[in-house]
This record gives sequence, structure tokens and C-alpha cells, in this order.
Amino acid sequence: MVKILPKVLANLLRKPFTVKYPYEKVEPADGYRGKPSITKEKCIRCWQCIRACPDRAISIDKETKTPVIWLGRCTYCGECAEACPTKTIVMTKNFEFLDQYEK
Amino acid sequence: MTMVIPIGPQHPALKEPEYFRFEVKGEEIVDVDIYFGYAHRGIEETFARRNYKHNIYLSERICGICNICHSTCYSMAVERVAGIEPPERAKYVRSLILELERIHSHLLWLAVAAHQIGFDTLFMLAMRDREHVMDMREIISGGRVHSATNAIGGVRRDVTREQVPKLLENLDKVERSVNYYINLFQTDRTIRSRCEGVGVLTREDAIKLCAVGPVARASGVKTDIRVDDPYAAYPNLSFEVITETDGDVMAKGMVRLREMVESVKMVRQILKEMPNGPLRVPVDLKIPPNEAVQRVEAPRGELLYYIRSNGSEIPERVRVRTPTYASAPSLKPMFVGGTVAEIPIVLWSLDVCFACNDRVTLVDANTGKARVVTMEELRRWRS
Amino acid sequence: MNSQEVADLIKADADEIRIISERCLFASSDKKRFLNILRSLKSSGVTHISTITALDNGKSIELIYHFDCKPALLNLKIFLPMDDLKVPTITDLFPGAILYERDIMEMIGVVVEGHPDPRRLFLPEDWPQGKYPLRKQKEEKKA
Amino acid sequence: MGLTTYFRKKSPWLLHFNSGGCNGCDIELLAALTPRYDVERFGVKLKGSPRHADILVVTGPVTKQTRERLIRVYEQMPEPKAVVALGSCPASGCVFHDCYNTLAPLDKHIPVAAYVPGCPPRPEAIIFALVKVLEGMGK
Repeated sequence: MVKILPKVLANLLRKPFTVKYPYEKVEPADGYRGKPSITKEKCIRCWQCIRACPDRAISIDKETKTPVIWLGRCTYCGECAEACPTKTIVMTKNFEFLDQYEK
Repeated sequence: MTMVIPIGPQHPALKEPEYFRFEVKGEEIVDVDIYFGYAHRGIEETFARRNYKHNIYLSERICGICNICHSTCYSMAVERVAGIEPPERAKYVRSLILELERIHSHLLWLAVAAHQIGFDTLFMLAMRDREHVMDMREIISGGRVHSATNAIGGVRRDVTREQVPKLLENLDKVERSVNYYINLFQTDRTIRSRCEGVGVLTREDAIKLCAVGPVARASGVKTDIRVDDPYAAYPNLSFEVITETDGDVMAKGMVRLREMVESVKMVRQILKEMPNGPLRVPVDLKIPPNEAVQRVEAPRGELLYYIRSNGSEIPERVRVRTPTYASAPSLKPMFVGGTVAEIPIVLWSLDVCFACNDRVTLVDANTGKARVVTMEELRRWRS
Repeated sequence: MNSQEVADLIKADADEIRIISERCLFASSDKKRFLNILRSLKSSGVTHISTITALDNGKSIELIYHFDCKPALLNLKIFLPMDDLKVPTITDLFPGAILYERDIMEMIGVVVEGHPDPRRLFLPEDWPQGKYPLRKQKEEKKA
Repeated sequence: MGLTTYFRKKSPWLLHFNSGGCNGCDIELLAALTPRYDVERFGVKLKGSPRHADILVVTGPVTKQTRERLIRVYEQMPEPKAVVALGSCPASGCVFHDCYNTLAPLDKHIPVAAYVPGCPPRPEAIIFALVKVLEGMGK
């Protein structure tokens, strides 16, 4: 009983380990591969991204003739950002997005 | 009267979505039969339809826990087929993430094993310490689980000098708690009474049934691909192969825990001795007809890739042999003769990702009526 | 045993031996003689079979047995013509091969004679008979 | 908002079903339950039986063998229920989209309330999704 007292005191005094996520923002580490973003103006229409994508998540938007990424199929690997010569596609740190179906 | 207890089939890893049928006589298990295939996705066939670069990401998604082993093994096999040698620094980065993966996988094993024997405090503690390793992986690879670090001919991401202090700091935390867990495992009454003498795999059975990895090492078989067939930076690293002689759950746990200490040492050595230089070499992915075999020591044992190329950008055949697939036949001698209450921990002692198997049906052999009990109920039966 | 020692051991029954490195070699044999190789491997202390790979190269079916001879890895190929897809079981010599043989039976349609447990392993129960996922069924795709 | 719905929102219980995925999402869901992220702050608990569960969390591309089990598990859950598809696999098949043994997407088999993209999603993203689903449940 006496043996555990120092542990109890140490646990009482230390900070909680849990992140307060929805109330406080959490920043992932540098270089985190989150949601890819597309700057449409920079695109030179070389379609390297489509060739690099391992699971065919990138297609061509018919109206603007720029790439669009199907986020439901993306593996967030960053191959398209690496292949893009003009940095049109970059990986952001954003991970808070979801698709909700309302009946 | 024998009863049949089916367990399954919710099961995650590649070819190990097992569905077990235990035949029990009272409390004693007489026979066990394993059904595979619930998570069979047909990956080997899909490998032969995509090009070499895209296949890296497919191989990574064979298993989420040991994804780096899969992608490293695949990339090294393709490099061997194409006859190219990755740069030295790339080899060290690969070894670094492979060892981090071993630590996080073994910590996950410890956590779930503690949960299976009803020691939930240890479950929470081990999962807490696992987060330090996940942070390190996120710093290095940019993703908590899937690393996407490997490329054919090297690696895509570097470990910069600014990242090293943070990594070493986390490593110290991990090492401290691993030493604590080793002490705990050897002295704690709950763990010892649940693990000692349970699920014994003898040395003869381990050799006969071709067990691999920690399962074989716990039975006294000295097998480790890092020594037998060195790859990446392992020829330059110093470590010892951990073996135990008892072959029970305790021995399997101790092998994994002591391996973590070795891995922590190895990560330190890698961070210290990492050479400078380029990260990847350019590769022509039109690979002439050739074939190669590559083996990697994954956290669960020997992982084997066989690749045959045919002159195009698409491989002719990729064969994957995962460690649990090899260890599955040795489940039978571990179970037979044991009791029903031992099922969860013995099954998990093989590290088969049993975490989400939570439902068991009892079929009475005489009446044929089925009754569903949960795993929680099974755990309590012993007391 | 390293590669050269394995090559010396199996030379009598193997056709073509290709040594890649000290730890890796490929050899080929045929259905009648490969059991002799297995017996001589077994008697010289090889116990570990890593896996069996089955592949369809268009003309015939190849089975590749990967043996871990500590440290050398022996990859033993046997060729089966399309009209005679039968191979004797090796589970009496290497009991660890039981799952791999079930795997090749359902994936490529090779009949393993004398297998103790010839059930399906991975494929769903409603999978059609006579259709194998790893076969290259070229005629079907054209039609 | 009825009283039952109010209390259900206070403590939704999860059932996790793996339909042949790679384990990545499963360990992230496990991580979300453990000290660092601790979804039990919102009363969320992982349950073993579908009869106790309010939210079904599905991971993995639906393989042919698991499809019937999945539908059976879904039917055993009491109303009102919601399905959360975790990761890219149930949404579209991800890298397994052209494998012969997968039947993705999930919404061909059971109705889905929310998709959490990511391969795998971070535990924070899982918390974010659960909070959003709970907001939607009361309406």
C-alpha cells in the first residue's frame, strides 16, 4: 500500500495524456500527408498525376479541364504531388473532412 | 459429448481472416480446424495487372500493421529483379522504419495480450506508449500507419537532422517503459498464472510445422532472416537473436519484449551511423525477363516475395507468403489439450490480429441448438 | 548449407542449376525425380519449406518450391503440362506444406494427389467449379 | 428531440466490423479508444454484440465471404442505427477496387450515414466524424 503512494502522487500532479481534440486544434507533424489540394490556375494539363496515381482516384473535370481527386478512393500517398511539375497538387495537413449522407 | 465452438469470422489481415472450429470435450480442446478466406481479396492476381510503381501501394495495403515490411520486401524484390542497388542512406532509412514498426507491432501485441488475459491496465499503458512510436513514424514518413516511404530504387523521404532530437527523446520514453514491462512480465502474478505453461509449442513441432518468427524463436529455434539472409542495413548493425526455450505464451511474450529492447538499440545505432548521400537512384521500370526471391523478417516472422518479370512494366507473377500463413499450422499442437478459457490468449500468442474477433457460437453436438456467447464471457469462465 | 553445397547435393536429379549468390539458387526438375531431391534434402537436415509458388506461363504450369536450407534458399521448379496437372503431395516429407498445397489446388487447379485435407482455402463457397483465379484464360477474355 | 434520442446521443455504443480490410483502420479505431485520444469522453464504447450497438463502424472493402455476415450484423442492430464507413475502402474500394473478390462500395449493401476518408483516417478524424454523426442523429 505504501509502495504505490509515490506513483499515485506523481499521477495526480502530471498533465493528462489525452489530447483535448475537438475543443483544441491538433497540428500533425511536418510533412503529414493529409487532404491534397489543387490550384486550378497552375495546371499545365500534362496529366502526370493521373499516370502516377496508384488507384485511379484522379480524373479530369469536364468543364475546367483540370484534375479532380476522388477523396473516397485516394490513398493519401503523395505520388501525384511528387509527379506534378508545377506544384498544382500539394499535400496539406488538413484531415478534418467527411462525407455525410442525410436521408 | 463433444461440442463445437466456432470462432470468427471477423478477421483483418491479408490471408488470415480465420474462422476456427474448436471441438471440445467439456473444458478440454480435442481438435481445431481453421477456415481461411474471409478477407481474401485476390491481391496476387491484381498484382499482375498493375505496373511496378503502383504495386508498392497495393503491397502496403496487404496488412496495415506490418505495411512497411511488405512494401520494403516488394521494393527490394523488384530491385533484385532489375539488378539495381539502392543507395546506402536509403538502406538505413528502410531499416529505421522497419525497426520502428517492430516496436509498435510488439507493443500492440502486448496491449491486446494484456486485454485477453483481463489485465486492462496494462492494455491502456501499452497503447499509451505505442503512441510515442506512432509519433516517430509520423515524423519520418508523414503518415501514422501507411508510410508510403518506399520507392523502387530507394526511399522517398529523408530523416533530417532537425528530426533526430525529437526521435531520440521519444525513444528514451519507449525504452523506459519497455524495461518496465519486462520486469512486470517476469514478476506479476496475474500474467504468470495466465501465461506460464499455456499453449506450448515444442521445438520438434515448431521445426516440423515450419513455424517462423517469434513463435519459432520462443520454442528454441534460432531463425531470423535479419541474420540468415541479411538485407537493407542489417549487415552493419549489431544485435542479438533472442530465443527462449519453453515455447509457452510466456516465452513468446518475452521474446517479443526483449526484441523491442534490441530494436531500440538498433534505432539508436542507425540514427548515429546513418551515412550521407542520395536517397534514390533512377530506375527504368521496363524490366527484362528475370525472377527473384526476397525475404524480410517482419514482426511476425519470415515474409517472402517472389517476383517474375516479363519485359514489360507489369510483373508476370508476384507471390506473397505472409508470416501468419506460415505459422497457422502450428496452432493445432498449441491448442489441443488446453482448455476453452485459454483460446483467446493462445490464439493471440501467435499474433494473428485477433483483436476484433469478439463473438463465439456454442453448438451443442446433441441438440444442434446454437447459443452465442461473447469473448468476455469466455474470459470469465475460468474463474 | 550454402548454395554450392546444395547444388552438389541435388545435382543428380536436377536439370538446370543457376546459382545467383551464396544464399540463393534456382533449380529445375520434373515430376518424377523431384521427390528424390526432397528426400535427399530431408536426410541432410533441411526442414523448412517457405512456400510453394504456382504460376501459369502460358504454355505450362510451373510449381516453385522454396526451401530454406539455412542460409541458402533453394527454389526448385517443376513444370507440369496443361493436360496433366497432377503432382504428388509432399506433406509426408514436409508437414508444413499442408496449407500451401491447398492454396495451389484452388488457385491454379493443380491436383495434389494424396493430400490429407483437399478442401478450399480462400475462395468463397459459391465460386464456380473449374475456374481458377491465377490461370491465364486467354480464350475466355477474347470471347 | 425525444428523451431516448437525447440519452442515446450522450452515450453511443460502437460495433466494429472488419469486412476484409488491411487492419490499418482497425488499429486507428483502437488507438482512438485508448489514452491519447480517449473517445470514452463522449460516452463512446466499443461493444462486442450487435444487439447492444448504436453505430456500426465498417472497415475494409466488402469481400464476398463477409457480405452476408455484414448484412446479418446490420439487421441484428436495434433501431435507430447509423453506419460509419471508416477509410477509403468501404467508400470506393481504394486500391482493391478491381480485385475479383471485393464488392465495394459499401452503400450497395447497407445504407451509410457517413464516410470518413483517409487511408487510414487519423484518430482525430474518427472523433470528428463521430461527433458529426451524433449531431446528425438528433435531427
